[in-house]
Amino acid sequence: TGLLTSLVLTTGCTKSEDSSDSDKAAPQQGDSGQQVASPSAGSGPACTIDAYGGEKLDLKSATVGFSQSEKEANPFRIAETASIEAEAKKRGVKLLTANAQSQFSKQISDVQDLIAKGADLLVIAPLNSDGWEPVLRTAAAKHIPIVTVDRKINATACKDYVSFIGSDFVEQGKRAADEMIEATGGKGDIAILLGSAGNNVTTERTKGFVDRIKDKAPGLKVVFQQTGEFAREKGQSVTENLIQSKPGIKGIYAENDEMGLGAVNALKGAGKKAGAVKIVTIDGTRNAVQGIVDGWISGVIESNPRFGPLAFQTLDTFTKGSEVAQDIVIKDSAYTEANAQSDLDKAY
Amino acid sequence: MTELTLAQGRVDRDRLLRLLQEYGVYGGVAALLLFNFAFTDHFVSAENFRTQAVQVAPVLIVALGMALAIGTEGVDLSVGSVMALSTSLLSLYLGYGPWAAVLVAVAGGILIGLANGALVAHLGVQPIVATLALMVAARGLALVLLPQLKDVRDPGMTALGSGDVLGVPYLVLIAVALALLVAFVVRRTTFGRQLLAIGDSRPAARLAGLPVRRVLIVVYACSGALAAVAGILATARLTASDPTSLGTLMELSAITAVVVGGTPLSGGRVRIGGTVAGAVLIQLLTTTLVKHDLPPSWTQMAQAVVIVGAVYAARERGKR
Amino acid sequence: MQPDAVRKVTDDDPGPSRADRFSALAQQHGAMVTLLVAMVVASLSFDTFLTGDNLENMALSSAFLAVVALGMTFVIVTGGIDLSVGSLFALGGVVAAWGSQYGSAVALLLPLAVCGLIGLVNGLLIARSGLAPFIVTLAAMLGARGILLAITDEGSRTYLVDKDSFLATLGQGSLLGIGVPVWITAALFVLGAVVLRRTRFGQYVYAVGGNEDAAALMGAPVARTKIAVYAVSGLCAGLAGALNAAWLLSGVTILGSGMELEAIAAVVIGGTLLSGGFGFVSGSLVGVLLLKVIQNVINQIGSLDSAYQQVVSGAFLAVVVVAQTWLGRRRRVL
Amino acid sequence: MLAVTGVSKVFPGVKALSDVDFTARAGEVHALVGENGAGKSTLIKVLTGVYRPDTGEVVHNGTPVRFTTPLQAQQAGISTIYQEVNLVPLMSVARNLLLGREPRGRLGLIDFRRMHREADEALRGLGIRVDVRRPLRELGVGAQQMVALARAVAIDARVVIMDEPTSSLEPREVRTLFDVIRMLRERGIAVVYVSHRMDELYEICDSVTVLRDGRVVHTGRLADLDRLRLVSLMLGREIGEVRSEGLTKFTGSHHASAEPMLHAEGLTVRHQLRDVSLSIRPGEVVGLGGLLGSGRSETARAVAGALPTDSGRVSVGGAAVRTGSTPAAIRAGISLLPEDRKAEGIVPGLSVRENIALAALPSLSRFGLVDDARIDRIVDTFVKRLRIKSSGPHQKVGELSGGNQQKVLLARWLALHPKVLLLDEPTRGIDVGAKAEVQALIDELADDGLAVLLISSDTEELIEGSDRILVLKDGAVVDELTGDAVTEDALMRAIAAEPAGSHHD
Ligand SMILES: Nc1ncnc2c1ncn2[C@@H]1O[C@H](COP(=O)(O)OP(=O)(O)OP(=O)(O)O)[C@@H](O)[C@H]1O
Ligand SMILES: Nc1ncnc2c1ncn2[C@@H]1O[C@H](COP(=O)(O)OP(=O)(O)OP(=O)(O)O)[C@@H](O)[C@H]1O
Ligand SMILES: [Mg+2]
Ligand SMILES: [Mg+2]
Repeated sequence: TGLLTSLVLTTGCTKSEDSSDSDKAAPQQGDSGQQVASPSAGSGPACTIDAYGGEKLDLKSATVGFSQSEKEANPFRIAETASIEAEAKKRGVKLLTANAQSQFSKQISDVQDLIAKGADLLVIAPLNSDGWEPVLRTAAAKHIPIVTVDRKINATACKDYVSFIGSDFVEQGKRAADEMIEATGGKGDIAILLGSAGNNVTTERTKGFVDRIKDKAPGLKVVFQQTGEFAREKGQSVTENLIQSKPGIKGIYAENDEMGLGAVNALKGAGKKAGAVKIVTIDGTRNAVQGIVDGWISGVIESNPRFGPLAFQTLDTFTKGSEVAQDIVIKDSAYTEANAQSDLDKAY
Repeated sequence: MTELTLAQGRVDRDRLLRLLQEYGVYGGVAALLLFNFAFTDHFVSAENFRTQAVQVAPVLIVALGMALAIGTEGVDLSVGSVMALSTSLLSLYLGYGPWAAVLVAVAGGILIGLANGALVAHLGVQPIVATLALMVAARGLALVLLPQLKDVRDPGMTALGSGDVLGVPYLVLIAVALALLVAFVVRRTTFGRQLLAIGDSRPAARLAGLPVRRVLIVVYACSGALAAVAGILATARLTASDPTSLGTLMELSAITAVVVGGTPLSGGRVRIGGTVAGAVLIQLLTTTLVKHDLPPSWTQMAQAVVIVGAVYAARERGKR
Repeated sequence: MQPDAVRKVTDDDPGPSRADRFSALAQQHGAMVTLLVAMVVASLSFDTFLTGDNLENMALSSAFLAVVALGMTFVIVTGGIDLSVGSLFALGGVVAAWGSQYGSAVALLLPLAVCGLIGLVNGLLIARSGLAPFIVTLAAMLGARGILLAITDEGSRTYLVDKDSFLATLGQGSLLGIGVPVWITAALFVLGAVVLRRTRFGQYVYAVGGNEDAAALMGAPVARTKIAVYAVSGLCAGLAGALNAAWLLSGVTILGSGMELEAIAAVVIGGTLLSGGFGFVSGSLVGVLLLKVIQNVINQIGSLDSAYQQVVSGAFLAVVVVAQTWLGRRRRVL
Repeated sequence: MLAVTGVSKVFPGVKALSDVDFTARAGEVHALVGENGAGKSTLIKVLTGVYRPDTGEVVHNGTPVRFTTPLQAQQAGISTIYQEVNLVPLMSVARNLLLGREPRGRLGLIDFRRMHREADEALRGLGIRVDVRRPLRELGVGAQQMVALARAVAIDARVVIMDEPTSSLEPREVRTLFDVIRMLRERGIAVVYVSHRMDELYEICDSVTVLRDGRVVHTGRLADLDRLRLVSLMLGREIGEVRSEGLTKFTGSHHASAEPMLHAEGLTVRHQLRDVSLSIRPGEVVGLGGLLGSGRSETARAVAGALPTDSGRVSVGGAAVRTGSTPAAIRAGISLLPEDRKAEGIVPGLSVRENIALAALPSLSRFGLVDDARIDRIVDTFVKRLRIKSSGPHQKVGELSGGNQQKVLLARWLALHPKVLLLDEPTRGIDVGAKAEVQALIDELADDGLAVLLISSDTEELIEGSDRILVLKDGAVVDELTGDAVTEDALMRAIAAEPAGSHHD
């Protein structure tokens, strides 16, 4: 431990490359928030506290538990947690947090720990859609309202949980396909950099993309699908192999920005020119949007992580006794050459 | 007469088995190369070989340190996390210029190695657990220092990652130089001999007056330093510091490379040539599977089969 | 908590001198002492720690890791190691969930068969071909994960367990307010303790771990013993996976990564020597609980940055292992 | 009863057995003798299924058998005590003794009470009293060997094979062992007995087979051979040659100078040593006598820094040596030849050459780089001087026969040019020829001015080799024999001054 402290102490005199960078990277809450794609709560099925069971309470005096699925180490998770924490602070709500570090078993016990610690309301960013039975049972027994963000859980809305707030991953895949079709002109060989195997984000983003390509642009052929595990390094090494064994590749669809940036690296390393291979990615991080500006990336579909305001608003409405929508699908924007420069500051 | 030829045949078979045991890895590498020559499009190109060499370099460097640790009948699970830590430190200190940052990063790796070594040598903690603890802690530390991915724009680092001499990338040159250095240390220095003796029989080495603790500490420090170097090179190649995912599962790849290369986990023996070949074998295998666009399920099963096959071929045959 | 059999058997060990006996006790119960201290500190610091709910949660969520660690204990006592348990745990769950459409019997037996078989293959390769356990089970870890991906469409399909099946009651039900998985785990530990300490097979396990050559020369069936422990480990992992699927009501595909290291850590914290020949089942249970308590305490603190969480658990692991080694040292060096 | 015909066994580089015929008959004690590396242990391992012969077959009760594991041999009624103690150190004495034959009670579970009683009885029958619940490793090597003996006898065996069982036994225990062997013979059991000690062979054996370089050179009744003839058969030399050399090679006394080279004072280790002091002058051989577990090895280890002491001082040539550190002791010129050669001596995976050079490495290298030429010279010298038999300097030491391993270890220490040499059972398991060489070497070294500490369970060797003998009991010096008092009688009396073995519970 002496070693650890000494190591930690050394950070006192660090000096990284460009200090201004850190200001830029700081999450910007200002413009943030999310917009609901289907704003009228009445259009979809709704939920009220009477239907769900439980009692009304005042959000201000309540304790909210937030279970994050992955380490706050990628821009998406950082922005997500920060947004929730900021909103809780703004509203003066007591927030308990737990982080499952990408281990599903840990997330289950995390949530149960949160309940045991006295959380009255839960916001969960699930690591996986299935396997929530134990948590749901405990929550149901105590009538604890649950809102899941960014990923849905496979259970009955308004019975097992109150509502889901997040993007439609299949839809994201479809929109990415549209971008790809536009960028490539609908013809040629393309590749997909998949996310981690066994992850339903991967599954849905692939499904949406592949379906849309089949429908709209039969001229595009997916000739290569390999996992880049949502990581830049893996995306880079897979792409390096890809461009050597399939030199004629026209486009690469990366299921998150990091892998897309890895692909950019690989293309640069192989001496390709910007724009020679069209890259479409999903997430909307600052680096990726900058990639559009620089000409390496053709389009980025946004997946907005700033769930804080919407989540707390939903909880507030719900606990007051009013009705909330079961599926709150948010409207994700997209970045293309047209708006990348101007919207760069909106990226996280 | 017949008996003679029989005996002859037997000896030949023995020799063949011995050859297989000694050089099985190289055979495996050759087989994979041949397969790719025959069935993989665009495989035979300088560019491709360069890519493969560059991709294997970090694993190889980590495996060199791992081979030393394994030679002492230990293991170092913390290498992947050390890579992450080194990338964090690198990024944090890049403001002082690339050399200073590299020094700090390597120093960080050495520190973790020293901690490993102290736990193992002075406190007698089993290497696998000691390094497991530091694996968890070092990764955490890396993330504390640098919570998220950060781009590296230093021209020196970029050059390190993508530059070359006469067409041979710096990364590959460094890896080769380190492999030669480690091989030299193992073969020709007192330290190397002592390391092997300690790995073979710790009590005997202790009674023979060898500086057991010092050797162990130096071994783990070397492993940490090499892992840190690998982390720096990986960072330079990626032109970004990514402490979350850099080096995850690296310990397993490195151990696999070492063991597939014919270094027994029971210590007392270190084969650097084999380790290099082992790393190359794993690299070629993944490349082959990626190039043929096989799904992850296949990739994992194929790796399992190849690992077992390689180790099976190189196994110590019974004395019976 | 300590099954009767364990207590009865362990007190046949004490050495003659008092100091010796003390260090023997310390090594056996060092983890237990640490656990108690940790629990006392935690319950003094957090008033939500020592509540029925919290304890029940901890017990239930430790149960699965505990079963895996039980199998691992057998392997480690023979001086081996099993890295495949995490993958087998996940595979067991998926296979159980898949099999549940054909009835609960299939759902229970199939994962046992599949994971037991993989364990058996591990054992055969290790015992008959003399390959290093580390590398064989590492390959099995990859292979089992590959199989899992293959049967779930590269991880995109999740099989569900019917809520009303017998399997589901195994996971969901409770007896005297304590979850069925906890009871099953307790029963398995009693069984494991009896097998390890009081059967001939158990003696062989210790002998093989203590000195393999000597065990062979003394006529112990070394190969069979080794094969058996890896099969047992596979069975335990498969069973734990199946129970976990019954608890979650689905065969979650992303489980189990890193579980092997957790299980190994638990076993070692419990006082079992990684070099083999010495160890006990009850210690592994304590080890698992200790890991759980640490995690729970971190959650009790509430808002610890995820990076710091890792530093803390790594440091804690180091401290426990050092303490354990230090306590056991006198006994070992002699 | 048990026989082999035409057996050959080749190890890489060595033909360990060639065309060997051997028969063990019921009710007969059959001696198997030969030099180190003659193939005795290999033959035994072939008999018991540890090794599979390349050619030839094993015949048991008239039918050819093929044991593939020791277990099968055991089940067929062949039990063996191997040369190196082969038990499980971490397990209790009782568990070791009864492994695989534990008494079982209800539900097939082991009945520990009965197990401990049975183990205790079995050991008491052999005249040893230990707490059978203690881990085996807490026993001395000799006591462990007795446990192995008890184990072998307890099995209802038809053939009992003993590979150098007495090498770590005390005279008292040797007598116990012989009683056991006689009892076995009366019961009509075939006993195969391997030993390098001539007296024992003539005392207990009926017939003999002599192996040399893996071949049988003689088989017949032992009484028909006299000692010289036997030795000459083993060594393959003429009788005259052997006679002129004599049987022990010690010359007797040395001229020691007055100032002690090694001085140790008040060495105390909890539970093991109490206030042991000793000093050795250059050119003097001091013997340590005592029963098993009397603390002789501990004394040597404490002096050599291998056993941390609670108190006590050690100095060499007047300069104090830091205790508890082997490197410090070695730097001061103290070398220890450890008792347990397999576990603490050799580095089995390294070559003969590297084993010899191991301790002297720092002085054989420049700037941390190994100087191969110098190593080769030194290794060459010692291989010649000690007549180390191996297929070459690059053979792994683990593959050498026991005696040759011991010589390699001696060479390792001599290469350091020590001032003080501590020899713990230096001739254990060494054949007559090599034994004589080692003994002559010890003499020679003393004459060269080395201070030598000699620990030996071979009373004759101890008496003849030492100028002075310290007698230990329960970790304390109880007597010192000097000058004319160094006789077997005096030693026995000193050891037996109090009833032996009464100090334990
Ligand atoms: N596993 C092995 N591998 C290679 N060579 C071996 C092996 N075991 C024994 N040998 C060789 O076989 C020969 C016979 O050895 P063995 O152990 O049978 O001798 P021995 O007669 O028992 O000698 P000692 O009296 O020293 O015990 C020796 O030359 C030895 O080096
Ligand atoms: N038969 C025994 N009964 C009880 N304890 C024993 C016995 N033999 C050895 N010990 C224990 O082991 C310790 C050291 O024994 P060890 O055999 O190393 O001594 P030693 O005098 O060097 O004998 P040797 O070298 O002849 O084997 C003793 O202090 C004693 O506590
Ligand atoms: Mg022998
Ligand atoms: Mg002794």
